[in-house]
Amino acid sequence: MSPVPVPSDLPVELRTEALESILVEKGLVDPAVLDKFVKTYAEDVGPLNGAKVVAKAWTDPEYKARLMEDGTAAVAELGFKGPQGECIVVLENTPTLHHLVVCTLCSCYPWPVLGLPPTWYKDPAYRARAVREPRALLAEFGLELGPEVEIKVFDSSSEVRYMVLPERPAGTEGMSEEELIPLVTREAMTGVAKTKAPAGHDHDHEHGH
Amino acid sequence: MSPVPVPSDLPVELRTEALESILVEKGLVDPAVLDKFVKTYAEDVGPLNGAKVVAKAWTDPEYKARLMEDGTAAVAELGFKGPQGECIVVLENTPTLHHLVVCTLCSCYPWPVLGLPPTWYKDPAYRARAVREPRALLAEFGLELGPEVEIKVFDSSSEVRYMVLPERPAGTEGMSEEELIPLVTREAMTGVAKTKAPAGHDHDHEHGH
Amino acid sequence: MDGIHDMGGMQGWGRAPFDPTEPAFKAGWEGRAFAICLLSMNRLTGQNLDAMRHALERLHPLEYLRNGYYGRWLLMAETLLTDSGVIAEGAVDARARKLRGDDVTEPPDPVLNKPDYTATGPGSLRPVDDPPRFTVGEQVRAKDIHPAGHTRLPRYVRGRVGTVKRILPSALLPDTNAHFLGENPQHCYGVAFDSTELWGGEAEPFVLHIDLFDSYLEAPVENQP
Amino acid sequence: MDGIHDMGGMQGWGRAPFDPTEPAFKAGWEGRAFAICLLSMNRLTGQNLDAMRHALERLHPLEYLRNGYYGRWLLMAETLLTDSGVIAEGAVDARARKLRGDDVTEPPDPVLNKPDYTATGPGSLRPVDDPPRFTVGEQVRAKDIHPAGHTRLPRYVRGRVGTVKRILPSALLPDTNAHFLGENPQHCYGVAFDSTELWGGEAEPFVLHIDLFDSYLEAPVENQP
Repeated sequence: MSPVPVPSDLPVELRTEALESILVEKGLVDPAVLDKFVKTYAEDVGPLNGAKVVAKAWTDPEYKARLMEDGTAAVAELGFKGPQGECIVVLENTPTLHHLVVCTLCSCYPWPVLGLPPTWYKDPAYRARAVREPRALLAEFGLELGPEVEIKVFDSSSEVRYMVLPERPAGTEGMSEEELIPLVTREAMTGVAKTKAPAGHDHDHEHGH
Repeated sequence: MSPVPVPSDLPVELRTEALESILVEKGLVDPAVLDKFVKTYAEDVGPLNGAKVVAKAWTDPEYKARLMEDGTAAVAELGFKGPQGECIVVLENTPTLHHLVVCTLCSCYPWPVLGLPPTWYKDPAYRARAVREPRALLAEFGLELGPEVEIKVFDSSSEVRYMVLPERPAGTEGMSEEELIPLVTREAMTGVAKTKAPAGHDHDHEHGH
Repeated sequence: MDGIHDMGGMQGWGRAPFDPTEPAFKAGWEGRAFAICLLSMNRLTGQNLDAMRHALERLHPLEYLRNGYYGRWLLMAETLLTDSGVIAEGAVDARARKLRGDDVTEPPDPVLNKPDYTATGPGSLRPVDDPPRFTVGEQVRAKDIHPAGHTRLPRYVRGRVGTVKRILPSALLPDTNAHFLGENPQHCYGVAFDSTELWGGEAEPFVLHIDLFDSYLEAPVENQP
Repeated sequence: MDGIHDMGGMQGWGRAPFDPTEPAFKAGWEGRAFAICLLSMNRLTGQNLDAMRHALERLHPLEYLRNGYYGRWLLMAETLLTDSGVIAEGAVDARARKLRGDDVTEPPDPVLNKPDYTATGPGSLRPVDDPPRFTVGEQVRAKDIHPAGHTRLPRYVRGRVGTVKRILPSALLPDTNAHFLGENPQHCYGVAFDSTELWGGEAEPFVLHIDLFDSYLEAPVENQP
């Protein structure tokens, strides 16, 4: 293998432009194809996909059973597949069991359902601390879990990709699948947050939380 | 403890000037005292001290015996003491035993005899590799050691400071203590080089090395 | 290799930055670097996903950290393209200087040097004929080894004893595939470790689950005197 | 703590830069940062050498690496001065911006907060009445622990079995002294580890010697089931 690139003080923006310029000049890369890749991951593949999966699982017990049995097949039913989605395993949160997903060695993430990983997921602080002090880390994200809640942290070290099925929040019993989708965040599906009922639906909140 | 300083994009030169400016303004620091510290370690405390110790040990067997028995006391005989020299232990190289000194956890170094550590000693590459692949590291410094040479690597993890007593090179039998001093380098006293006889004195070299 | 990428449990990073509203790409160059990387893998260099991850790991730690995730990706693309002889060493720096108006001579094109490698199938899942060596509920020890090349066995679990919780789909072994030394399909296990086994008795209570390939594991008794 | 400073055995750093002619300080600011640091330790902050090393360890890894050794030292001085309430958080950045002509409001002076600490003697050597627990030639195991604060027990020897080669002068324990929790004087041992014990059977042949305090060590049998 050749030596790795020497540290350079040239700005990363300029170096990116330079690499694209070389590859385009060689006829190896079509800028329009790059545009399309960027657009796909900036606009089309994102956590809305996962939110649809979660809302369906909350409202359709048979779908939920299929999702827990074979995540890959169940998300493909909704049309979600592609790179970083070869084998998707869904982890169900309950009032006494909380799952947290991390990739300590790089930043593996289930792209077809959650899109590209957010900055916090890729940050060394998250990668390092999730497997050492998850409670302290979650508290910094605003999620305080009591001692009665068991925490399972999943380090994504193989090509299996993990997605969290959050608890359906109290107060959403009357809501439809469509109405539930916007409640489900990327954070909840990675395990750094819970899903919350919209204002006025949250019974816990109404009764003095 | 307070949070550590937040990463800053201000140039380090400017931040150094800023810190000095604050401390001088508060009357806590006298720039002339800083000047004196800088001058002392830039000009007075350096590897010439250690070279004097080595040359004396090579030419005075009784001094060498005292140096190996109590390095701290023996280097103090020549007037060398001070910070980072509380307990100095000398390690003698032989044709079949080579010592290499490192500090993996910071950059501890025997200041009174060798001065401040050089860049390579403080570099992560040296700190990390000396305790894992010393032969490969030494080869990059130009020192190839045969399999018959045992390597002992000393990681300076306490306040003990290690200094290597290099082998006296062949061909220097007729040289005086004074003449030997310039042959002894910082590198040889840390274990990344051997001492060499000056051109015309090196028998190994003359006979086709 | 025991590089900066293997940061599970490493301390001193402070807080993770959290902005729930951030876009996929926070600057234009991030998207370009991402897209160039995707193309640079199989299509342009003939390399694979594991070689790509290993290219990340080989970056100098300062470069790994300096420009964040997409900064790493840009250098990963450059590494793969250089390794395969698609672009010359130093070509990106030279072109960047040229773009900003410096008078530079760009290096000549190198000789194409793609790895002699064809995947036996899509993705990483591969059948294995033999049954799994370990069963669900069995205790296993992650081997206490220090592979010189790519591995997905992080330092923080090495030498630790855990329990097999799932048999995952068998897959090619990243350790050999990254270096084009064969796909070497293996069983893969979801293994659970108690936090105190990893970090000592003072650790926060939790269970760590990690996917480990068959050759990363041994029976707990094997390594004992 | 398991920070970036604990880099023994870490890979990916490339070659060490070697220039036998380099001066003690390669730029003016390096000498100033060095001198300010020396003054910042006992004299200005009431802190000690171990707290100083721990201030280095607490730097964000990117800051630890970005400006080299004296870059670290500058931030170490700033950390100690801030911890002891000699300068305000953000004071250096504000002053730097002011020096370059920005219109900034500097933070008000903080309340002095020096540690309640007086060394029982000069330097670190301290007598210990009891005889050393281990003797030269005895096998010992470096404890497999992960202290949250300062320690001089690096990760790469933890859990490994070595042989006591020297009884070194007894000294205060950095682990407690750095946090002003007492000097806790202990015996210190020069312990030798075979390279294969540290890095596995493929390791280069050599012997690693390291100085370990009494509380870092246990009899090898203790930790076995």
